[in-house]
Amino acid sequence: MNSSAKTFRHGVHPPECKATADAAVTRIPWPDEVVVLLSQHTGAPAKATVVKKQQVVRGEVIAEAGGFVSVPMHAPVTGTVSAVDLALNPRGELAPAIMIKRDPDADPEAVHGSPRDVDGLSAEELIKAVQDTGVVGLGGAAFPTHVKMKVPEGKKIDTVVVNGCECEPYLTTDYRVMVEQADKIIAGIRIALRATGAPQAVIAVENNKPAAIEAMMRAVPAGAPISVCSLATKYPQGAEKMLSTAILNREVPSGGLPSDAGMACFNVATLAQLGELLPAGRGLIERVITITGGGVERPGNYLMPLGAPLRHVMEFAGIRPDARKIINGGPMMGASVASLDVPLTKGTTGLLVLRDDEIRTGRLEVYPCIRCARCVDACPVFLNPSALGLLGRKARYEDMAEQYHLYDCIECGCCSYVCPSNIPLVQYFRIAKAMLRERSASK
Amino acid sequence: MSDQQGPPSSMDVFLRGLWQENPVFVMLLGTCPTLAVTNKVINCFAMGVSVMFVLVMSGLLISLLRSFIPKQVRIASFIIIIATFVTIVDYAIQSISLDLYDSLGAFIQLIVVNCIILGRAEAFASKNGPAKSMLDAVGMGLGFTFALLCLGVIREALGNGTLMMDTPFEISLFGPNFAPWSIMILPPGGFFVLGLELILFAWLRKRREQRRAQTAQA
Amino acid sequence: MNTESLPSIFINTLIVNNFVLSMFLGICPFLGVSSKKETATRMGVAVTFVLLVSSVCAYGINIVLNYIGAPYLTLICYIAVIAAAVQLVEMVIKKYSPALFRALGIFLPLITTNCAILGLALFQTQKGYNFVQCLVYALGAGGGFTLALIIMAGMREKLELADVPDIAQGAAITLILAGILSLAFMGFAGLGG
Amino acid sequence: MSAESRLLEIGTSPHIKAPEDVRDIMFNVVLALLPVTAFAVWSFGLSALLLLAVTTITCIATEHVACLLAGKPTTIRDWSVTITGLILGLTLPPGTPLWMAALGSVFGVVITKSLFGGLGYNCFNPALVGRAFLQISFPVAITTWVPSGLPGRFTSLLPSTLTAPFMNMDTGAVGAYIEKALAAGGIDGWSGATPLSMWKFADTPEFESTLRLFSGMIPGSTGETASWLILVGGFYLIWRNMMNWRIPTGMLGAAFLLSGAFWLTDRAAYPSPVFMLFSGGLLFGAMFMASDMVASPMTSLGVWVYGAFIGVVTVIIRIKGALPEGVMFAILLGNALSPLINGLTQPKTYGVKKKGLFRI
Amino acid sequence: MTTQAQAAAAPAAQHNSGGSIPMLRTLGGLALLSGCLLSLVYQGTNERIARNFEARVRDAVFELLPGATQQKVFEFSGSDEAGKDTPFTAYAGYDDTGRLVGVALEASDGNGYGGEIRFLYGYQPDTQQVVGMKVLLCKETPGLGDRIKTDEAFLDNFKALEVPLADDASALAHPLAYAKPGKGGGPGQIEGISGATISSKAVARAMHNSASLMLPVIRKHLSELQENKP
Repeated sequence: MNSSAKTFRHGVHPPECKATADAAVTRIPWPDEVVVLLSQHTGAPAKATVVKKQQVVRGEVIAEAGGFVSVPMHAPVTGTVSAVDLALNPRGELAPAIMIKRDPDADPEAVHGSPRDVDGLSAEELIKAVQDTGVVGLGGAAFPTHVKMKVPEGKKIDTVVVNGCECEPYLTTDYRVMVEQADKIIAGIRIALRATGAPQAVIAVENNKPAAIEAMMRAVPAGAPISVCSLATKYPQGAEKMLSTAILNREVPSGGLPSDAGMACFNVATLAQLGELLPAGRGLIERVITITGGGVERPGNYLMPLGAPLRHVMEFAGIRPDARKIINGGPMMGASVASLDVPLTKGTTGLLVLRDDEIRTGRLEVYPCIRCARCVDACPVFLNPSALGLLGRKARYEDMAEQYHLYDCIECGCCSYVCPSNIPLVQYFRIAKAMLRERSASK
Repeated sequence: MSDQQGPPSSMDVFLRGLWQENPVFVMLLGTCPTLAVTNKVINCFAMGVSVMFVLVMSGLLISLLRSFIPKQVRIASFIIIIATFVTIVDYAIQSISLDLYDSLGAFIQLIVVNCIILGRAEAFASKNGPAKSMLDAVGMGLGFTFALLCLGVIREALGNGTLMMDTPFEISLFGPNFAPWSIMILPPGGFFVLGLELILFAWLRKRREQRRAQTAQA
Repeated sequence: MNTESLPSIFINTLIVNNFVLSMFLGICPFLGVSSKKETATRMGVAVTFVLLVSSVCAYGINIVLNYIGAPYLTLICYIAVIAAAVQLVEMVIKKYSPALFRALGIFLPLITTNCAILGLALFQTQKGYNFVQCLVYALGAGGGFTLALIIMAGMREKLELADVPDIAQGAAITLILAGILSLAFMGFAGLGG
Repeated sequence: MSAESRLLEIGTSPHIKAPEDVRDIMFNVVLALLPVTAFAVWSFGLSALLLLAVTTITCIATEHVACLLAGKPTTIRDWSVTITGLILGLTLPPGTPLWMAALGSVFGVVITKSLFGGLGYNCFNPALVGRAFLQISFPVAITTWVPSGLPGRFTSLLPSTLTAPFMNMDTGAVGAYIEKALAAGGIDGWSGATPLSMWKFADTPEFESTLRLFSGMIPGSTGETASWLILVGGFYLIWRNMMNWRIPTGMLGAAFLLSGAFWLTDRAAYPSPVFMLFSGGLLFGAMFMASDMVASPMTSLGVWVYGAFIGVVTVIIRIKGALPEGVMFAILLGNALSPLINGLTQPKTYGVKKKGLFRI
Repeated sequence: MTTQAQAAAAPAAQHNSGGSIPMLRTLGGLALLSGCLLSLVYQGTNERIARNFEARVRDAVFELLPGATQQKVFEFSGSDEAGKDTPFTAYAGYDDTGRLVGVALEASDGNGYGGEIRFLYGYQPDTQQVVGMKVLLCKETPGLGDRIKTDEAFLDNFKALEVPLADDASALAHPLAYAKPGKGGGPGQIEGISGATISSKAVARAMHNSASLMLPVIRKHLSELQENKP
């Protein structure tokens, strides 16, 4: 590790486990049916524009944006709409979705779209075009990208930060995208720079990915206001707030947005998609997902149509008998999968199938907090997780929010990861936030 | 009993100070002298008797004068009356034994601000007749003395290996070679013994309630 | 006449012979008002203030009583004058600084029956301190009281989150804490010179 | 489908965990104490062995019984109470009557730990409270020292070790025993004092040589003498990240600087800062007692303040106070202040302008 | 706690105007009554308290001067180290035949562990020895510092402590000083108690100060002491 590399204070060093780093992206077999959830992003759900039994072509718009903070949906496969109905979403709730039965006779690779001239668009038009692609933050947050590009009144973005950190263990999608699609990322950065009006862009990559750094450096055209910044390998380096500290040495104000710190932050996979889709006038219909973990037979980085059911993906990848847990996302912040019937969404970065020995590295017994302060030394936003946890245990949620800045918690999981007492700290914080939300709603 | 309806009987008035409403263990009044003088059993007796004397005399006087004292100057009057009797006790002890006086220190004079006395004056003597007030005062005084002794016996026995030291009735409990636990007669010992006794009483109360609940169920 | 030096008086009352932890004065407010740091601090300041006022009063009364030869009135005069002084202070504060009154006001009537106040008056007479010594003595006693109260409040706030067994909760555990604190303060023995 | 439902069990993130838990930390502290313990037994013989066994077993048994009474599962397996017992034994003089050692163990564990709800909730270090209790209760027994490496220490017990319960130890018999043993070994002259008390209470201060202080061949509490082994244990814990290195650093640094300042004013009256560091229990306290996580502050700045406070108070008590040794009381005071220190040293939360109150 | 008293005090703080005459009358009456009562009690007990104080000293004097059955109090004055004139009291003890057995003198030091330590010591002018010591006031730590009252080895220091005067009889021949436990034995050395150093040192200091002030004066007035029999 390069100690002089830029970084933030605190954080943790979980084992990296990036076994699939060298696996080139390949496409998985096509599923027979896809389930396109209408709310795969943060914000208002999209509104379906198709009806049952309607024929759709791959790439065609099947749902329009439900507002400014929303994006349209595009058909991931060519086929027939079999239903517009409720379906299970990854959170375990029933949510509106469009089910499409794939036409086995149609050419699966053919795609609908009409190219457009990017350079002729104004910033406003560009943002609208970005929305039309349906691209959202592919790093996992799934926040509509065009909303981030729209600079709020009275603020100025001076740096576009391109997030290629991929600090979560196991995941290698961003890494593969950087290695394989560096040119598309550069194209995406140009769009982002134009849309936000920022004078420069910084590509942030952790220093455990030298190949990605090299690929990006090579891709940056001479004279472009784009630089590559090598950051220390540390979790959660890829969180926006941490990037702001590491690269710009500025803090995003509590309760504020990155734009308050003069920064706009985009994931590399997001920009790669944007760089590809926007000039071609197409929509987001597929993404790269890492399937890995000790419990899977064919780990790798796969290109998958959105809406493919997890069961289909898992049948392809193969689950070993000693697998113990499936996680949607990375091991630090991802959610455990409760049903194999949920579909892939735009926010799915990876699927981990972990064995017991990967999850349970120590004894599981929960001890009382011994105030070892490891959580305090790990928390990247300088909270006191120990005190928050003790208060949470006694259900003193108001005190947590008022005196201990509960709402500044980014739920990165560092505190729970290091806690020698095995206290489910992040869980306490989520419960506290939920309870407070409920209380203020009932008032 | 507090949950009883109607005016309490004389016996209840007398008994409740001893246990149910014990000024020290239940109401946590007068903790300063309780902690300060209980390093010797004889001090407990002297302190207990002094407090009882002041309680009885001020209770008597206040209940006799209760209709003559205007409400506004009630507390001031009580304090004057109490301070008078405390001064009397102070001189009485000096004339009886200087050694005792030295070991009680300023805590005899500090009886003036002992919450038990002002509290009883306000809560009982100023509202009841002389006979009942005196009964209440004796009950409270005995309760206070009992509490002092509960601490004093333990602190002196462990802290000095004796009972009733510095009196003609001194009893050695462990023989001459006993190693005294000096901490018991020092300030921390007072805090620890009172704290542990409160825990003991809470445990006894809890166990009694559990038993009662069990018999009620059965 | 006492010739103890001022620093020695101060250190002795502040930590070595701390009013609460080794003299058992003011235990009631110590147990009652030490659950929150804010209230503990305010109470400490209020007590220190009243200690200073009553120390001055007691010094004056003692001179007068010695002059007229009536030592047997000491106690009555002290308690009466202290009560009156507290009342007066309360009224003055209320009139001239409502903010201060809001912060300290509720504690003032409670302080009259705090044995630390009367105790200070009695001890300073017993020790035969001169005027300046009395002031330092009052300051040290008030500081010591405040110190004990704030330390206690800090630990009690921490204890709120602990799993104290139910039979030990409340006054009992507070007394145990005070005992350990008193034990720790014994380490200061001899520092006052 | 049972395999699948097992696979689909809900769990919350993070799904991976650093492997160390409380038991590992505590066990490593026990490991770090072992060299010191072994040296204690080697240099003070059977009496020290019995003493350490009694404190450790009594502490474990007390905690076990307390858990049973509270209706909780026993917590003796987390090793924390073993540490308490070992440390208590290591801070007592080798000739301490066993009944006193057992009493101190019970007192420390019950008063400081069980009544507060067990591990993690105690405001003070239990071993220290037990030690302070004994120091105040039995000042003579707790300051009766024995020379290190006494001939015959493996074959016979000190006469005070088996004193009957509640009875006072016979200091005269201990003195006679030591003189006899020393004479048998061809040595005469025995001052009966630790280096610290030799300096403090002698008319003309006497300073033990640094080498002897360092090697541990001096009288003292069973575990505080061997500076080099304490350092080994301490560095092991720091290396394994099982202890906050700032605490001993702050404590020893502050003690060194303050005693150095005194020394520079009068080199004849005050001992050198090196003597201060290696005499008495300062080193042992810094490595194993002040660094107790439960009773020390949590913030980095707070930990510095806490360490420095203990170091300063130790030196002040040693130089100006009535007691020869101040480490124990200084650490107890540090423990008492740690909630307040925590409150005043809260780091600024990310993105928040004002510092908050860090109350716990 | 003080809740009750507080509740009681609160209404008193309100200044209801209900005619202040009865209030003043009551308070005045009570004050008068208590003043009278207390002055009576004071008169009644004053003498007895004074007698108690005397008896305390008298018993100590007899204890310190073996063989003494009668005593007489003398008031002298000497100059202390700063040259200030300091009055002191000497309690002379006589046996049945009226022979002067010795003089009991008072010594005190304010810097003990718990404050002031005051004690009496017996002095035999003819042998120039201190023959005993008895603590009158001691607030030292029980079990530690207060062993100056009971520790036999310590009290033995004063059983036959040589305190010769210098040749011109105006000062002590050698100072009285504290010595470490087990390291004493020299002239004028007072061996301390281990674990109670501060208290022992205070006693030694008090002893020295008192002796160097009073003993020369006693020598000067020796004949007066011997002749003025009780």
